Amino acid sequence: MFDYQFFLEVLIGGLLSGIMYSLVALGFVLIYKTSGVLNFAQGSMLLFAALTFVSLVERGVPFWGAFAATLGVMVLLGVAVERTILRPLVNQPPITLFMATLGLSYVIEGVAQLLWGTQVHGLDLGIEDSPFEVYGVLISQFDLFAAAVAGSLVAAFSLFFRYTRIGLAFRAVADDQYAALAVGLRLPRVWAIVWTAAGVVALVAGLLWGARLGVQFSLSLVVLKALPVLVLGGFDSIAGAIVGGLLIGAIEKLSEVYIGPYFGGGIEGWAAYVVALGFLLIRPAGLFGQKLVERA
Amino acid sequence: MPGASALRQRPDAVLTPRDATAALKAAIGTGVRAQDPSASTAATPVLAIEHVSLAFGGVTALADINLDVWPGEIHAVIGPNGAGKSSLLNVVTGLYQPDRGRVRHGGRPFAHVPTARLARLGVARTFQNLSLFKGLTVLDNIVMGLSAEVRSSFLGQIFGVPAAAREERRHRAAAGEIVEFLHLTEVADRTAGGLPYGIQKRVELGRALVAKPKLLLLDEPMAGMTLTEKRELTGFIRTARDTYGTSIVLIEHDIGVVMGLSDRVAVLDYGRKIADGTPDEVQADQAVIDAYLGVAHDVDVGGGI
Amino acid sequence: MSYLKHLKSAVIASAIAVGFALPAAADEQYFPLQSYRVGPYAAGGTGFFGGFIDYLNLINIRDGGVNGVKLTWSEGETQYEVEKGVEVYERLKNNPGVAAWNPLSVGIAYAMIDRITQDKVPLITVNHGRTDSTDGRVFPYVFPLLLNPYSETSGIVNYIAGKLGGQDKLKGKKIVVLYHGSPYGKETIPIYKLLADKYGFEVQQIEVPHPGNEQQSQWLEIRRAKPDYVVLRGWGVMNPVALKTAQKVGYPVDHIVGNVWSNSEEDVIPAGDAAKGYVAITTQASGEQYPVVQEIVKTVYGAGKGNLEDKKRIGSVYHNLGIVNGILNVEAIRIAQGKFGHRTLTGDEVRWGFEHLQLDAKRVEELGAKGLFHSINVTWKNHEGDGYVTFQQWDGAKWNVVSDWIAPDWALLRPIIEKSAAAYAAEKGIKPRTSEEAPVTTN
Amino acid sequence: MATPVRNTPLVTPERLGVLLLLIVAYGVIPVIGTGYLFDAILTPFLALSLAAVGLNILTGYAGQVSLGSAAFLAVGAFAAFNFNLRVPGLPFVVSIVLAGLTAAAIGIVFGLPSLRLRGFYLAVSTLAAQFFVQWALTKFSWFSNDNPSGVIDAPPLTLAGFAFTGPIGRYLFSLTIVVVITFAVTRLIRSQTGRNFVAVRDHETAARVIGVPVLGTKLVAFGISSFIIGVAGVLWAFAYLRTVETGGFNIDRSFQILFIIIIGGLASLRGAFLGAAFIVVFPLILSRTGAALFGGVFDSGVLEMSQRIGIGALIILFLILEPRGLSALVDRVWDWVRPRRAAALGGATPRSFFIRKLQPKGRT
Repeated sequence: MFDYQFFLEVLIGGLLSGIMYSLVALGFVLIYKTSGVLNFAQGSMLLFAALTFVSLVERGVPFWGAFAATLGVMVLLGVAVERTILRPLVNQPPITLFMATLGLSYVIEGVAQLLWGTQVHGLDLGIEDSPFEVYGVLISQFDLFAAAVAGSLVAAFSLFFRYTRIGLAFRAVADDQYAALAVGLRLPRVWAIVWTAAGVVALVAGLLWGARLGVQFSLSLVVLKALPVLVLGGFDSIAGAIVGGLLIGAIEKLSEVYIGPYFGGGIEGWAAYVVALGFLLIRPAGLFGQKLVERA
Repeated sequence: MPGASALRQRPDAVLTPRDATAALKAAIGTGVRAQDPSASTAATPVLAIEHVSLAFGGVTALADINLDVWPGEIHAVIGPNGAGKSSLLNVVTGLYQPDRGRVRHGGRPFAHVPTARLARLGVARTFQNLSLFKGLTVLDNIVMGLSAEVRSSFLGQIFGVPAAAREERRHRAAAGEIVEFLHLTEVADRTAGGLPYGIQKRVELGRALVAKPKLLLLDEPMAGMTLTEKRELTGFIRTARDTYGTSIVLIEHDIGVVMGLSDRVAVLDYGRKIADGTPDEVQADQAVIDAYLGVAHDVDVGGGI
Repeated sequence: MSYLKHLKSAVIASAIAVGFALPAAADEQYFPLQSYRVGPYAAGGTGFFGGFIDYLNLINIRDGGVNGVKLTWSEGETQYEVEKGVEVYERLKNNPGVAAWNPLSVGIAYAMIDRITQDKVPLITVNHGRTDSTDGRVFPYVFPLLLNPYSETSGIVNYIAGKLGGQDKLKGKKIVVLYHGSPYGKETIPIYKLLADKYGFEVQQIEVPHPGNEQQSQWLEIRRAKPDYVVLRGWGVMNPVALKTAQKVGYPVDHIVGNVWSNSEEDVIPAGDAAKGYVAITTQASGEQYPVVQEIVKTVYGAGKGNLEDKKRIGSVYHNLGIVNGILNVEAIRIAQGKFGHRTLTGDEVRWGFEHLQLDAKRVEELGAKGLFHSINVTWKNHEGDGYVTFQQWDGAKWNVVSDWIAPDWALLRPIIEKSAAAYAAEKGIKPRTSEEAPVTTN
Repeated sequence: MATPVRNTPLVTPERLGVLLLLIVAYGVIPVIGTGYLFDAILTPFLALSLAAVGLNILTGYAGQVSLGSAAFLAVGAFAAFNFNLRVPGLPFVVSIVLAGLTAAAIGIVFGLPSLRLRGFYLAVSTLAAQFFVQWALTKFSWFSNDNPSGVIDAPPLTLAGFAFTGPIGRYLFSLTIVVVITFAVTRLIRSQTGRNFVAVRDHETAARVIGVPVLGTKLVAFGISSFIIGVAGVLWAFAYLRTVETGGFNIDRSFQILFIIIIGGLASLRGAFLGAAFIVVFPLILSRTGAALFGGVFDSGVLEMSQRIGIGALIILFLILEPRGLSALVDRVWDWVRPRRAAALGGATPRSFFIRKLQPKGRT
């Protein structure tokens, strides 16, 4: 007898997890869209933001004060990255920039641990994490909250990019760097802003994930969860990140529960990649017709 | 000769819709290539484009195009930017699949030309933007033009079995001839990516020529060249045709070059063919003048080639 | 600028250090430390190596060394990376008077097995390492002291039996083992099956892929299975996430029993309130109330030589493990000195000490460690030492011991270990030792 | 023949240099080296160099980025272990070749997405190999001969009846394998297949039009690359570490190898060796100098973290100063010492994913 209630529970759990993946993926998308780089340092930015925040709170800074201060730090980081890394490497191929972000992740991790130590921290956002039941299906309150935050963040970014001058510049650059340059957009400024935005995403994702995992080094590993989302949804599509995240989350959980037992379990780690790849084989244009798939 | 049998099955009847031009074609064919022993196959076009249409998301790129290229002929395709010239070449080489119509290579009809088999069909092309293998030397680039004829496996190549070594020597020798022919000896061992634009264009021509194709498609070979370079390259193209008997489809903006070099000229405008004939005919065509040559005065005459 | 000042003092300090380091003191026993204070596992590394160094310092300051033989050490940072560990090994192994190696890293320990066997120096893998190295006949130089994974498994099952009211009560019960998707995590799968068959309980083993930061599906399965107990065989971030997710699916935390790598403050603090009531196995109790820890606080930290930067971590699980590890190393040297004389010993002599490392309850009390750990009884055949285990419960701020010292079912496990060791011996062409005095063969 | 076919003289500075290196590697180093040099520096250096040579074929020459190299190291190591264990009497060198072939087969399977994907999409897809292989090797204990701890141990190293033991033996064993494969690879990259790699990398469409079998070329690249990385895995596991678990072949290792070829120089065999030397030696130098200078002032944690920052910053600085890698740097120094040297062989500036996006005003 197929247990529909259980299926539903796994599905909903997967979707809610997926939103958390989307949140991490969003940081990648922002940077990829404008500079064509997979920012490997996104994970360490996430760690750095969460660690800074939690360390400030532990030193007695009130919640919003710490939030504002961390936000400031992330802005500084964004600007610094543009100045010291992107600008000198402006014409380099994507793979070089990718390696530079790998170097950047070393720097950020080192600075984070040097500043705040290597201890693990608990992070309590004050959200009750006890479950409630809807028709016998268990739903986590915290996950709902996280989904709401992720959703509003995406909405905020969409509005920002649609209705502000900077947003327009962002879309122009994403569309065509040459053209953007030709009409006199200042690429460095757009990049600085985008990195700052990615920093903000890192902060929010860092707090939500940090509340789940604790704030510790492994926080930077959550990027591995975002990568299949990017393959499926496209590196350059905000909508793709959201839908891809939901899909990957759901598929991952369902396959672990229903297919995993045939292999002895633990297939979550690669199942998401295989599904994303399988999907692209059938539909090479991806979810939202990303470029770069198939021939350029 | 993989195309030989296909040539024979090409029915002459297809020519009937345009008998008038057929006579002209024959004249050009014999005129230019009187001494060519293969002139007897002149009745079969090397390339025939039949009713080809192509649209990108509602925007028409090509509308019911017909075009025949005869052996030994230099057939130019001109038209304003966006007229569909490069799309036409991409259809001919199978990079695009036409929505309607067929392409015949040496008589064999294709709804979608198989790009991978192109070289074996005796077709070579150059690209509008440089398409050299920048990481290879000039000589190696030209050797690559013979890729379709490689038979040895990578193991044979690593271990240097006699057949592989012979093949490599043969291809290098063939490439060496082209290097000499195109006056590239000086730069033969230089990495292609670092050479001046004009020379890279010439290397690309060499890579296309080395396999002695029956049909050569040149997509704006002169773009961005200096006058001297253009003059040089024009000479090469003409000599190539005369030496190897290659038919050439030439897309070019420089009207002077086109009129001086081509046997026939087709004019595209908004995806339609509005004229096709000898340079003189085309220059006199009112539709062409309206659409394209209306501003004929500032056309670069290309130094009277 | 302060940096310049630092630089200046650094130059002076290093000049002094170099000057003093050159002439080696008369009798010294040296501990090369492959520590990790940076990287993903730095929290554990600073605690463990901090405790180890603190204890060595205590012996030096309080006793002037072991019978007059000074203890020295130097650190090489590995970041928990295997090749860095190997590099440190090769770099430090030629220092005079190497006593033993204590990497506290599975990967590094594995890469050293061949090397230390050739170099004839003991390798101490307290609470970790390869299980079959318990068989000292095949692995003469490897010592998985205190607890190997098999004993741990048996200890956990015995604890659960005790909670239920006796081993006969296990019958018909259901236990889920949630394990880390790595060789480490998988190691006990057959043992849980074996014990389930023996005691008649049902066991379901569920894998969490590394790193384990997502466990939604696993815990939904657990919720559906409705087990009486869940054993958490975790590692790193997997532990707090397990506790958090358990709370999310409404599984009672006091029915989760953690294994020896799921038992530290670092594993529960990130889980916050979700960890309150969680129970985990340990070989050494935590807390600073034990005399030896108090002495370290007074003597070592009092003299400003304490190794932990964060004093709050004194008495934490990793710190106390480091201290216990220090006790075991120092006592092995002391025992070996009893046979070979009060001087710098060779690695092989220290091995002899470890193979006679028998600390009964009385000796443990003399060492100021009563209640910190139970006892140890290493022999040339048994390199684990019949470690007793205890269980601690997290109250939201600290660990509290909630059980007696529990003995694993050694007799049941020994044949399995010997079988695996024999397979290794066959693969490598090693002839197992047949008696204590038999020469140690290295291939 | 008057054609400009490369008529390299028998003795070139390059060949002389390689010969000299070989003499030093075989004749001098074994005499003067210490155990530390062999076991901690040279053997891992050789294993990583070979892995980098393998990845360079795929990424540097054929232009397909892979983040799954560690998976193929693992496949090579575990396959060699099993062939050696389960086929009695099989010469060890045959085990190595079979291990390489196993890695090649799996590499081709995981290379299939390259027929559709490119750039970062492909790079991320190769992570599937990384996670799958690690999972499978852990999951099925058969691969590790049912060892309870999931580890495999090195069998005795023999080549052609000669047993290599001790630090020098293991070094010579690794050196011999690396030299043989590197020699084969130099031949490969100058062959038609090698040109096909570069052609596919530099202009896939043009390559297809010319008649290069694009799909086949990509899969051959994956196969050869995985073969070599698999053999490197044998060296890493058996000549260097000697007892390994799957955990050692994690994603960090994959990044390390990618990093080696980028820092060393894409599409340069010399770069693979320079990069590996940099990765193995440079952190040691940094850490030793740091400890010597500041050891008395800061505790080792602070020192190590500063070094991590230092390494990261240097990576970035290096990429800014010489994005084409150490190999290009050496060329530049060489040019400076001996001006007007003819341009180097092989691929200098890879295209598409690898080239600059906006054409700079300066040199290419």
